[in-house]
Amino acid sequence: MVKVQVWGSLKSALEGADEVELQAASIREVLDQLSATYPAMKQAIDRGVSVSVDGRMYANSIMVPLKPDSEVFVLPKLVGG
Amino acid sequence: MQYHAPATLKDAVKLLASSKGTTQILAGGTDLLVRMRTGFAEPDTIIDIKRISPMCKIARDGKGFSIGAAVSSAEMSENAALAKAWPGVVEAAALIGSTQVQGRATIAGNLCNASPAADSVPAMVAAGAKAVIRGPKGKRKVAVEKVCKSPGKTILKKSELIEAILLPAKPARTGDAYLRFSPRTEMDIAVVGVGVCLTLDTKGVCTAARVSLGAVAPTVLLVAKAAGALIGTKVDDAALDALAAACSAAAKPIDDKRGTREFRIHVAGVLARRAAIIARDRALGKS
Amino acid sequence: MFQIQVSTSINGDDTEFSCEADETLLDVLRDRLGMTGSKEGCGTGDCGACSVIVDGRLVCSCLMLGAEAQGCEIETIEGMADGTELHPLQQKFLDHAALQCGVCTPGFLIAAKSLLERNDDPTEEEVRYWLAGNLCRCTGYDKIVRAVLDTAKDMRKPAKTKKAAAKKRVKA
Amino acid sequence: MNFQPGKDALKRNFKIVGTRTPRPDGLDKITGRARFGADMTAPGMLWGLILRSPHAHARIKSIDTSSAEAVNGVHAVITAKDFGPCPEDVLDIRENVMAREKALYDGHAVAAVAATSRAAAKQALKLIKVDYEVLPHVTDVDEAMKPSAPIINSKLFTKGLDKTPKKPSNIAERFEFGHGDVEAGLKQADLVIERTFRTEATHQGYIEPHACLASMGSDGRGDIWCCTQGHFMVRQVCSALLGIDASGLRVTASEIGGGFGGKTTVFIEPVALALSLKANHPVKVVMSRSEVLRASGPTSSTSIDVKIGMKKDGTITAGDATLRYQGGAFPGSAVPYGAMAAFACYDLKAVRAVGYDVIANRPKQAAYRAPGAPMAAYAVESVVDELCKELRLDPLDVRLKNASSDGSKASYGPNFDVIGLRATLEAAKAHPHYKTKLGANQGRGVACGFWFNFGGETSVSLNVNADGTIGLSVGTPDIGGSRASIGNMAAEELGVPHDKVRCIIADTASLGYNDVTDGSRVTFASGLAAINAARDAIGKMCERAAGIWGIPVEAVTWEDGTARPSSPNAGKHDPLTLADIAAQAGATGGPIAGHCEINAEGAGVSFATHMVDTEVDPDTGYVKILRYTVFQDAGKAVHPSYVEGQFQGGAVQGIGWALNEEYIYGKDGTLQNAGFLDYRIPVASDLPMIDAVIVEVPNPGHPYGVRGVGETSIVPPLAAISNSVSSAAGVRMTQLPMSPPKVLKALGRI
Repeated sequence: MVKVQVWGSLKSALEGADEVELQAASIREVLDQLSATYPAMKQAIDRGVSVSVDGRMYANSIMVPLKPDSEVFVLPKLVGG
Repeated sequence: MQYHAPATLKDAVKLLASSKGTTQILAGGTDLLVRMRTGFAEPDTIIDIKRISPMCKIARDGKGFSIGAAVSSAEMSENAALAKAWPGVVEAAALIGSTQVQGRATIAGNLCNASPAADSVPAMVAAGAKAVIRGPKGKRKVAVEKVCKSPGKTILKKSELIEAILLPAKPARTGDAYLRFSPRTEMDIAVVGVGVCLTLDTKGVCTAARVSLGAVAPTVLLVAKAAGALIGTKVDDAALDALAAACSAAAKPIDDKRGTREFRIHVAGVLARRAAIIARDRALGKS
Repeated sequence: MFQIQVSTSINGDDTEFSCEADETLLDVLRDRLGMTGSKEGCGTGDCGACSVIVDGRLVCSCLMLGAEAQGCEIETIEGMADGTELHPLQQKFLDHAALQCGVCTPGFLIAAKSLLERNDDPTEEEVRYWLAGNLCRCTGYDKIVRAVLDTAKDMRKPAKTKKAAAKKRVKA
Repeated sequence: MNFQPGKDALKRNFKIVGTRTPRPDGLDKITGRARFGADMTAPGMLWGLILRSPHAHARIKSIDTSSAEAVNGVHAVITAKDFGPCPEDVLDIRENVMAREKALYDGHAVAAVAATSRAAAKQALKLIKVDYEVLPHVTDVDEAMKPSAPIINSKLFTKGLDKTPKKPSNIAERFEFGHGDVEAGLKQADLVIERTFRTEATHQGYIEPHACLASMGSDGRGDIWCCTQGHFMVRQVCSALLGIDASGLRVTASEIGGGFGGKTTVFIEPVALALSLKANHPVKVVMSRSEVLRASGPTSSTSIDVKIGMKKDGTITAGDATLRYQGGAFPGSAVPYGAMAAFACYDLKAVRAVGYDVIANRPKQAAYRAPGAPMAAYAVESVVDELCKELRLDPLDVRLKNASSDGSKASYGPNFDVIGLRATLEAAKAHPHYKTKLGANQGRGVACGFWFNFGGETSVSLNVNADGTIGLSVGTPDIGGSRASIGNMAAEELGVPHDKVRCIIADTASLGYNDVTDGSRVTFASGLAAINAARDAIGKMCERAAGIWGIPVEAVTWEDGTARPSSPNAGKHDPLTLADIAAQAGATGGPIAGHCEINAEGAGVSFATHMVDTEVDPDTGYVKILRYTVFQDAGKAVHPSYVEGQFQGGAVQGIGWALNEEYIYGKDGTLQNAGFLDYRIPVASDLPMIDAVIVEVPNPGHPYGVRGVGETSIVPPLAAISNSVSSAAGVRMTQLPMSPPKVLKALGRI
């Protein structure tokens, strides 16, 4: 099972849970399941998010494969200057 | 817009009298062209005085100097005799804008722009400089401190222009200095400017002094009380404290984007003290 | 609005142009003569990117009317190299990475050339105060000042070794 | 074939990478031939000028352009009516490019004119009659958040709250990051300090104003030539705003005279295209400096509260920050990145950062180098500095004790990969600068900083020419010299001399999509793609060699630019250099090229420690920078001179931001200092040399270990300078810029 955390202000979208465990083999599956199970998450994901997998940041690559025990963190979409 | 570049002062005066609408004299142009670019000046006629050779010269006027209205501040810095005689005035002119600006800017133009924060004007006032104003009916000499009436306004009539700036002969044991405060070391406008000129007797007692403040009132100020604080003293710490207090008291500044009222009042005193020390050391021959 | 006929010399070439009375020398260079090496960063004499040398004097071409150029000798960045022979400052700016985006570089090169014509052994402070009229936002000025100081040192060497050094570096 | 982050080994010994090769594209820039935004002209070109609102906030009741259109020489006049419906994600850009119902800030574009001369265009602008109804305005971030503040966008309801409110607000969104129990952490501390900081809006300050030349046809096809940090972004946004196909618009990136994030969006490009379409002529639009300051994208002004608890031994027990950023008249300030970056340098058990994105009657903000992070670091590093002083602890030791390191949990959530913060702190501690004595009224300040860095979509194509030279096309505009570093990486990988590679910036019709040059991504991502493209070409050249020798391709290796049989049993064959293979390319199958089109992930973060000595004049409050040293992790410095240049440029922008730069709005809500005289960026005579120390902790996400360095260098200076001035002046400075009047007031002298 993959451990998924979201940034602070989205905790309410996960009905207050700090962390969620999901069965997912890629970033896409994580995002799809989050949108399906937590409606409030869908709006944030549609506006664009960045996802960190085991310490490495992915801007919008959704096909990135996950290890069974990967640590996934959903963050606002990163932009630079 | 019409552009003229007369070869003689006479032609310039005639043109000035006959031209219709607003007319601007062009010497260095480093103020005029900025005001034109930012829409604050739309002259109908421009009279460029840089082809009038006498106005491009620094000449001796008795023991003093006559600086033509078209002489740039860079040329002033490169004139060894002038720089040796009036270091304060030359340093003030060399603080205007940048190297590029000093390649064009003139102290006559700086005076006519009538900005309260003009760099060269306090130094000229302290030195007791006079402006030679030329018009259709001849010329008159006016003390520099009397030339500006209010921000952007001078006493020059429509048909008059400045022909030259006269610096008097400098008495023995006299030193002048100009300091300004600006957030940057260059390319800046004075938040406060102070010109000091003083004369010492053989025992080092101050016998004459002129102290002038910039950017602390609608026009550059000549502060008699500040001079009074120096005259009769050896320009020691007590005298310098009195000078600083007099300058702060005379300052009537505004709050604006460059500085606050309290800041200008305080720093006027600080710079007056420092400028007086430089002037004193120059008077004593310690450069 | 009749235009003013001006004849002047730019980088040694006799040049004729006509311009509006209120048109700046910078606008003439860029829009009428196609010499876009001088840049407009501010139009008010506060950035130095439009620096040129007029009759030996370093000035901002945005603070000068085209009409004032009558009979003058104007030097712009386009004339700094002598054919393929770069001015030592130009080569040093490349060697020292004294430019990043490069929009301020023409102004700096002209200003530094004017400095070295007057002072062949400037201190760091003299270089910094002379160049204070040229703004740069990319480099923090460090490598520009080092490049000017290094050029001054090279140019003070006896002529013979300088020529060889300049030739070798252009090929590198 | 592409590099697999974390799997493929890192190359450690290099021939070209890491050396200071002369810059291949420098000649044009030192001879004045390089063509920047405003240098392009076209036959039949018209001049475009934009009319801008003089009010801070006003309803536009009507615009009468009839007398403007009558001016001789005018060929087109446009207003918001000339911009039709567009996708939702560019609605704010459309409104910012040309005001619709309301003019939202001083300088907001309301109309534009194209004419045969600038004089005619200027005259026409004066004749456009706009009927404004002036409305109450607000420009300060804290004022804008008050319920009593005038509402700027009646359709804006605060996002990120548990319940979406009913009433509209100027607060666009709330963000929160962090973990652990902050209240409990604070209780364990021996000392807790809480401070509020304010910073003013600043501008990127690029010396080249925005400029473009557009040529648009009624057939939906057009060209635009402009200075931008991302010409593919310009194509995407402009085609969306004009309702044409992306393939219809070709965008060519001119040389760019600085951007720093301010040219990662569009301001005048859609206007030039719309004017060109209407006039059926090419149209050139160039911003004046005052337009750049009034109406391009400065960064936010901010108001930040920070509370930190620390034990006597220097351990930080908890950190709590509330950040309020105003991002101009539209949502989208960089407050989330500020909140994420605030405590990123510290490995904390209990940390919280709450950010509020607020709108105000100011120009729509754009990114400014590590957007949002410098202000957050200023607040956090100032409180850490004050705690160290109170507890008499060495500021570098305290930072080493609490520093984030490999695998530690970042304050914004994920665990860090391999990072170099400790290495920069140790380099700072060992440096002579930290041991030199200070004189009267002098102080030393240190601060750390970080930026995420970014990969992003990147396309590169590499062509092997018949004479053995390499044509390398990248799509990331080169601001600071990246053509040199990318070319050097390709040369290194191919094994050819660096001057055999010519790297150019291709236009949008010649190359696959590229994200904007931002996020310090170019040397990392375009470099990575160039290396992959080189490997792609090498693979093809090995195939050609195998064909020429009649052996299987697996038996061919590539070393130092030459194909060789991999072992004796593959037979005796004379090696074939790249040039040999290139010369026979036609005969052996056709032109040889390598490509790489990827979303480059695996960008490594870059940490830095800055150290600065200042002297404060107690009589005038003037601050003089005495000495400045930057210690930053570059992973692998591909071209050290340009890495140092990023360190020095970022530090000096930080110096300007800390000492003199600020947007000053009057009571009437208009900008008071829209020019380089009163918007004071540092000049050469204000500064010492900026010493740059490159630390190299390789990033496993890049074949050569490269990390982006462009943005981190602006994060620490605000705090480092404030800490230095605070110790020199003996009083904590909590407002930027530390202009002389503020310092003198803090000293109690006025």
